[in-house]
Amino acid sequence: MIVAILTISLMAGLFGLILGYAAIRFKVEGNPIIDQIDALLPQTQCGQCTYPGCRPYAEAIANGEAPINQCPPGGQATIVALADLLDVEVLEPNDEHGEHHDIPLVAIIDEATCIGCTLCIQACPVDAILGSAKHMHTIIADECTGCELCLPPCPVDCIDMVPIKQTIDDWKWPAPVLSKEIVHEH
Amino acid sequence: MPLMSEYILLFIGTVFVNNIVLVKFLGLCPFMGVSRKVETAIGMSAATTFVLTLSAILSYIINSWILAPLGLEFLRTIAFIIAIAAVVNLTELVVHKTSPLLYNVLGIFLPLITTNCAVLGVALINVQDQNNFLQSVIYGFGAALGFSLVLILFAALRERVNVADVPKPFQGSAIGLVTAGLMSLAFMGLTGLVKV
Amino acid sequence: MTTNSEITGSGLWTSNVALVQLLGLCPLLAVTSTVVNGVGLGLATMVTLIVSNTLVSLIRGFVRSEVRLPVFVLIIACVVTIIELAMKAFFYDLYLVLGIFIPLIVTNCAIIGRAEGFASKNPVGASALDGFMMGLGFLIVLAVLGGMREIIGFGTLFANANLMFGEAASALTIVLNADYGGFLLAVLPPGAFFGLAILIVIKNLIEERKVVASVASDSLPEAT
Amino acid sequence: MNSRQILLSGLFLWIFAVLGTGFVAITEDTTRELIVENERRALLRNLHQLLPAEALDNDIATDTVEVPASTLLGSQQPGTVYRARLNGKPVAAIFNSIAPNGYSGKIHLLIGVYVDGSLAGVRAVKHQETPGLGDGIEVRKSDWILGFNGKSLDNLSRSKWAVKRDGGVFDQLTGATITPRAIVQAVKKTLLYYDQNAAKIFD
Amino acid sequence: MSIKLHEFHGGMHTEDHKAESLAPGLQQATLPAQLTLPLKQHIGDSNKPLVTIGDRVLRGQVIADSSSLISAPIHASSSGVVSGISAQPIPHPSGQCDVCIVIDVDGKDESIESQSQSQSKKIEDLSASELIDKIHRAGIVGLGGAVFPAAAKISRGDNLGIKTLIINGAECEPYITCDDTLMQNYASEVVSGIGYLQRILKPENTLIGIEDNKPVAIKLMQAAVIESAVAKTEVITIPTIYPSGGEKQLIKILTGKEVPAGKLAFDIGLFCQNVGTCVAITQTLEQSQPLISRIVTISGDGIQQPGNWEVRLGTPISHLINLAGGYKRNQSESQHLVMGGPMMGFSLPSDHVPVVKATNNILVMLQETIPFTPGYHDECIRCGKCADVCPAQLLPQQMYWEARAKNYERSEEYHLFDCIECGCCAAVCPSQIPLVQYYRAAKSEVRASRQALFRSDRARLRFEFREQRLLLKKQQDEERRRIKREALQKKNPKNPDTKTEVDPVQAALERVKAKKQSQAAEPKNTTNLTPAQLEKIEEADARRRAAREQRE
Amino acid sequence: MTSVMVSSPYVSPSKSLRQLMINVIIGLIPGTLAYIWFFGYGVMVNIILAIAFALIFEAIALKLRDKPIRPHLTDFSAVVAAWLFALCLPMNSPWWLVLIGIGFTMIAGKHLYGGLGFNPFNPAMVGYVVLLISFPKEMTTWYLPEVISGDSLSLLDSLAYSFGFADIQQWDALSSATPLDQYKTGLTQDLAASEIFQSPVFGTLGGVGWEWIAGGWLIGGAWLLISRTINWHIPVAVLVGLLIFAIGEYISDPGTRASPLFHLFSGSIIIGAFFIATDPVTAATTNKGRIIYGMMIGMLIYIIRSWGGYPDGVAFAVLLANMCAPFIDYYTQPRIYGSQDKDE
Ligand SMILES: Cc1cc2nc3c(=O)[nH]c(=O)nc-3n(C[C@@H](O)[C@H](O)[C@H](O)COP(=O)(O)O)c2cc1C
Ligand SMILES: Cc1cc2nc3c(=O)[nH]c(=O)nc-3n(C[C@H](O)[C@H](O)[C@H](O)COP(=O)(O)O)c2cc1C
Ligand SMILES: Cc1cc2nc3c(=O)[nH]c(=O)nc-3n(C[C@H](O)[C@H](O)[C@H](O)COP(=O)(O)O)c2cc1C
Ligand SMILES: Cc1cc2nc3c(=O)[nH]c(=O)nc-3n(C[C@H](O)[C@H](O)[C@H](O)CO)c2cc1C
Ligand code: SF4
Ligand code: SF4
Ligand code: SF4
Ligand code: SF4
Ligand code: FES
Repeated sequence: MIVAILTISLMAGLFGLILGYAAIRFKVEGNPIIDQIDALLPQTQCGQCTYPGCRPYAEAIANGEAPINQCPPGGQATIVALADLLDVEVLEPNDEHGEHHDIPLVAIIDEATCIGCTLCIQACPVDAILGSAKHMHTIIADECTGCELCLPPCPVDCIDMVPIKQTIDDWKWPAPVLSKEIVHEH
Repeated sequence: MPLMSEYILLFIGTVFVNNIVLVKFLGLCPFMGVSRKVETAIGMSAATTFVLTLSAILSYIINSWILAPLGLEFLRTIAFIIAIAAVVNLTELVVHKTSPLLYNVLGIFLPLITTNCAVLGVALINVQDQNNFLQSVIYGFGAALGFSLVLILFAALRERVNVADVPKPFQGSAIGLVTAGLMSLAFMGLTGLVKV
Repeated sequence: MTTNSEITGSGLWTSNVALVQLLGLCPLLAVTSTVVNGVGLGLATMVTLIVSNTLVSLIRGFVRSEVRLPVFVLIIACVVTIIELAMKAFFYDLYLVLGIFIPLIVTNCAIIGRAEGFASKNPVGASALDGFMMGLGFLIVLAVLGGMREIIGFGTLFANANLMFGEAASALTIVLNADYGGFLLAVLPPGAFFGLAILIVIKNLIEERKVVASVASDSLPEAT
Repeated sequence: MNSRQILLSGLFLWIFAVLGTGFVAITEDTTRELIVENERRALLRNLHQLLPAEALDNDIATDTVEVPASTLLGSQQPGTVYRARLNGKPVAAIFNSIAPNGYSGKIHLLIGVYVDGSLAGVRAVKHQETPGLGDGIEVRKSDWILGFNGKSLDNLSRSKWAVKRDGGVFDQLTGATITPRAIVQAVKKTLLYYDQNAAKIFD
Repeated sequence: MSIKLHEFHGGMHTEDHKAESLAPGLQQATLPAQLTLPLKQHIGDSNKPLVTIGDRVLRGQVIADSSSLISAPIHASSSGVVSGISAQPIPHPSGQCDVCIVIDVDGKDESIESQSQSQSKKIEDLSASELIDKIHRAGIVGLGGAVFPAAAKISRGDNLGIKTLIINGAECEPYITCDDTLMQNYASEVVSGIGYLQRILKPENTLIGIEDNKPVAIKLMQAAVIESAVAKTEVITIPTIYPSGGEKQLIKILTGKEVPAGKLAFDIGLFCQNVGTCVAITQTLEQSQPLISRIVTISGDGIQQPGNWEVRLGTPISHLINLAGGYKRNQSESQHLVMGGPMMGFSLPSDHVPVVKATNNILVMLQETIPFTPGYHDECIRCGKCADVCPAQLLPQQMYWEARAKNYERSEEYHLFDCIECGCCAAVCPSQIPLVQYYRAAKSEVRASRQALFRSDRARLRFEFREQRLLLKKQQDEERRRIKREALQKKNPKNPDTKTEVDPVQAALERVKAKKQSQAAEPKNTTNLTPAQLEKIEEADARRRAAREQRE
Repeated sequence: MTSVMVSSPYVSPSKSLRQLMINVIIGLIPGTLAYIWFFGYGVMVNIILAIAFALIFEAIALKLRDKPIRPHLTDFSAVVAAWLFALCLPMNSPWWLVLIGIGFTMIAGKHLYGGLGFNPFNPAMVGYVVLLISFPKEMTTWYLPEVISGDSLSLLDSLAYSFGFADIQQWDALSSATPLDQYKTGLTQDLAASEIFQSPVFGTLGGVGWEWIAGGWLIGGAWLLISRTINWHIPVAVLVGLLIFAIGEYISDPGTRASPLFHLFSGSIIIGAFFIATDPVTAATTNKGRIIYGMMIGMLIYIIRSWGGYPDGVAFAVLLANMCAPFIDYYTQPRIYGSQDKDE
């Protein structure tokens, strides 16, 4: 019995020493996977995922704290990309966090109503709103991510979300759709 | 001393006929879990092959040089798992230090290997079958190659199946298991190739 | 704090070790050619889970993080070895049948997974319950799969019950149809995979039905 | 600081190793005898399938003799022969034989031979024959293997030691002739071996 | 002299159906009552209209242009009055509308070019860049199908150095005969166009590739080459196999070289231009006529009198259909209108769309000859017939598998973007899968996601920039508060250990910080704006002024 | 004018899926006739039963999966699969054997993966192998060709037999192992080839009757090639792969090894090479890949036959190669136009 304890405890002790040494000598800083996840998120910074922006969500995913299906702006495409990166199952989008719009929305300010309070400027995470105090504000449509964060602060409700204008250059070829009713005919 | 040809037969038998995954049923968790992409499967295979071979050697040494002489066979499981964890950890260290590139590829798989029963299983089977040193090494390496072979083929199959029109309730792990079942069905064709 | 019913639900159903997490597959597929084998291994695994979860939860306060995993592994290995010795002493025949898969409980990822993911963060009571429920969930799947394969493969149920309960239990064996030649596929390796696939599909179907039902009941108030 | 941490970790693990191994060792200590007894009983149960317990009174599990490798026993390794005695007189020997040419490889047999050279019984211990075909040699599956009981080289002429298809007296299993053929040959060879070495086996 | 011909992988033989439309010879289309000219008829940047409603325009007058290099101006193709600048149906697979200039034709067909010609130098004296400029101003685009602005292409080729000039007269698609007709009627113009290209590009040799199913055109072209003075130019008869007219395939046939994947022909010293483009160049340089008309084939089983017409751009297709005797069938459901050939064309939603620079062919198919059943196709059985015919040597079945599962990135790994959309794969697929549509959809999706990635990267930068700015602002505030506090403390005599001396390094650091903060504190994001954004701001300001005025 | 958008090209393909399957069925006819000629109506009963069951299973699966039934049933792929499956069975197999086998063929082999085109494993072989390992007794009891036994079942008897009305024992005299099985049995007994071939079941090339049947498959295979239903790569590679081993072994040890011709003309090599290995769905699709895939099958057949546990390895060889097909495809992608090697 003494031999047994001695043998195993010697082995374990040795192993513990190695591990302790390793823990200090080879500490890995940071987690590169976070950057990779962040790169796949749409950067709308809308917070619908319940995290304060895309990067915190990326961190949560990397730490295994959040499932990959909480980003409505990213939609299914983002879930697939994340699943691919992390080698996990593809999930259905979680509707509780919001709806995915196929055509992205942008905010537009009704210039006649705007009182120039700058509250929306402070809310916009990507500096897409131009203007200064007491002057009407304008949204740079190209920069607006459609996060809707500027809507609540506006005291006069002058901001609307509209779908991005589609041009012929944005047009997408539709993929063939299969339906079950059609009967083979030639 | 067994003949050379017996070693070769042992090797072929271990890789193909008594495949560690499909026939012996060991290492199934990584087989099911890390087979969604061929690339990751290859990474996992490489890491497992290294660790499995090394731990087969180490466990042989521990068993026949330490445990058997001291009459401590009942501590085999504990001693082996400690050794395996150490091998995994050391591998991680060495790879991390010497080749960051390789570490990038293998790094995330290494910790998973400790809980791969193929590793402990091979060590225990070696003892059970009373394999000598060379046999232990060949068995360990063969089992690892067998694991890698089916893992990579399975991953390639799953990549194809994943884009197939699989009925809803079967999507995901169920169809993966069916595929694995059909693979083991195919592997049954090799029974009897190496007579034991 | 997780409630007891949540722990129960997740162990038996939502995070079932075998059906959802797909862990512990090796014993699951390897020893389930009969119910008795399945139950035997399931019990051993369950005991291991309960004991290791309890121990891990007990020491969770003062384990150093860098040796956390090795300590867990060590604890589990010791528990398993003790169980192995006990089985050898008291259920020697069953031990012979299950063979190598008893020591391999050590590498059942579910056990270390629970130690890491649950027991190291929760109090003893909850951890023990979690171990029990996870183990029970695993045990049930082992038993059901074993039953399925045994019935289809051999046409019997509870064959070899004497291995676990002594000679008196031989009478438990049910022969469903003496003429049944057996469908060998079920007891061969491919059958194990197919069997588990079928169980997972059944679970998926039940879930699907639940979703449909909940959607239906959600929409009900609006309709009225 | 660094080395202190390392030492601490090592110490911690060490303590757990000591505790854990302690428990295991205690368990081992308490179960050791039971386990040895179990192993012995399992062996005896196998042997008693061939020889009824009342036919012998010695400790057959330990009354063994090592025999050198012999093609007649189908093995390249030295084998163990168990000896049964009643009142000190030899009753039977039980051989570990191998039929090398089964359908899917070796078939390990336990063959009991009475001192007079007749068969006490044959059991297939380990084999890989096709389930559903060749596995009829297991007593669990069919009675086929009981057909050897009582046969000997004396009461059956050598040419009759074959399956019926080859002109012998032993049934073949439906659809599987190779397996029985292999076993019949192995049993016959074991009897030959006994014939030649009976004296050596019982000293 | 003669050169060795090479083969490209795959390809297929099709029934050519060319005789029907060739028989009547080239006919002149009458002027329609209205011309509809889309603002953008080329690959590249959009044009802006230069006229307003009510303006009278003359034939050849530039009515829309852009400052971008990769663009081609639009000219009025006859005289008349601009009656609308608005979204009109255009020939586009989406069936959508785009901004067009509509001209009510007055029938006088007055030309604008008379004054300008007198001022210009003789063509012989023009430098290469002047020639290119003229080609650019004439609005010439590649007429082989890609409608890439010719001037941009030529000047790029000129910069890179061209060894071999390849003239594409293959016209490999079934039904289409416009290039054949063109070569039969304008052989000498083709050759003099080649002469101008040679003057600019100075190639070592010139190869004119024509499929062997056009014997008349080959003979006439050979004669024209001999007659004219162009040097080292050869008409090469190539076997009839679709898609020999694809630029890369033609290059392989004629030179044995392959354009490296992801590169363009002139990267390996080759330059490919369609015969029609050559004629357009000749007409511009010699007759000062910009690109206002082209030859269009009207063909198909559903049209009364197939043939080739020389048509003013902007002419409604219904007008052409009437010229060709109208449809064979009355119900529109039983036939199918296609612009382009049967292999690469696209369906038109109606015949109320204009002829544009890209219109080489109008095909009226009978509905029953359309192979695809919408909503159903058999599944791919991986027979590999598609891979056998793919001229790009791709694995169409793999691209399809991935595209079908919406795994667009994997499709891309199978070189989706090397697919030239020739349609061979779909034409041989026993499961009748509309493969090309899957590829087109997949390409659209990949492009859209690239766009989204680009946007998200920019959003991240802006977000991080803002975070930093806010952080700095916070630090600055704290700093200010600290200084204030310290100042207070200094006044307080109870604290003797307050520093009086300022550490010079610290001071410098603070100055830098202060400077950064002052930058950050500036009204944000009005720096580094693109001209487009500035434009938008201006527009917004204008609207604001207007709004304020209205309110007051 | 054009109500629904369809994409180019607007030309009808030269061959439809249905035509392809019909070609395979036509190709199967000569060999099947020879088979029936030598082994009686049982073969035909098997085929008809298998096709009927297959269509029923297919229809049920399509219904459950909410797919259009008529176009899928009339693509005849189920008929081809069932036919090939039935040809693997011993003649006069009981109906439940056919039912179970076809069940696995159509469900596990095909529809679990999404039906035609998606299955990674050859459905017919899946069904056959499941039966072979589950019911080895039933699956290894074959009947002597009529020319040897001089007796055969009438159509009615075959039917009665199939549906269990006739007693099995009655026909036991006719039963025997296949020539390959006998050859293999002989090999395990360490008999020389010449001794093995004493048995009446062996003819000049392969087994009696089997040679003619193989000839029938060869004619059908030629038809598949001529009608461009299949490419030459796979059948040629299978035969080459087999012959490499067979000839090599025969030269080194002509005494105990059967001649390469025997290997070709007994068992299911020819039908395997032309009809089974060529199943487009489960084979490799690149030309280079097809050659590797075919060679692999050929070699595996020989390996399993000569050294493995099964007398004829075609089914297992095909399944093993199916398993590798995606991997082979992945690493044999052709060089695309304009690239120097495949990855650039
Ligand atoms: C899949 C398969 C498995 C077989 N397994 C066995 C076996 O386990 N034992 C055996 O003796 N023969 C086995 N055989 C071979 C017998 O079928 C062989 O034909 C028989 O042993 C000799 O034939 P007979 O009994 O009909 O004379 C097997 C054959 C096949 C095809
Ligand atoms: C600077 C430059 C850039 C070009 N870029 C493109 C391009 O992005 N896409 C394109 O189709 N053609 C481009 N071209 C035109 C090609 O050289 C070539 O004429 C055309 O792609 C042939 O298209 P086709 O074979 O599809 O008709 C470019 C030409 C120049 C001079
Ligand atoms: C499949 C395919 C077929 C083509 N066939 C022809 C053709 O027959 N004649 C032609 O001039 N251009 C054809 N093109 C376009 C050429 O690739 C190329 O764009 C053109 O010759 C360049 O000349 P351009 O810039 O003057 O149009 C084809 C393109 C593709 C992708
Ligand atoms: C040339 C050819 C060979 C075929 N061979 C088989 C075969 O061996 N087994 C089979 O189940 N189906 C075969 N089929 C039918 C069909 O492809 C098969 O059922 C699919 O695998 C079902 O998805 C074949 C079809 C063709 C065209
Ligand atoms: S929901 Fe998506 S876009 Fe919005 S903050 Fe979260 S990750 Fe970013
Ligand atoms: S303008 Fe509004 S919607 Fe657009 S990015 Fe800023 S806060 Fe979001
Ligand atoms: S359309 Fe694309 S994939 Fe199809 S044959 Fe043409 S180039 Fe190949
Ligand atoms: S031709 Fe059609 S069926 Fe054949 S491989 Fe290509 S896409 Fe699939
Ligand atoms: S139980 Fe997980 S790998 Fe074996």
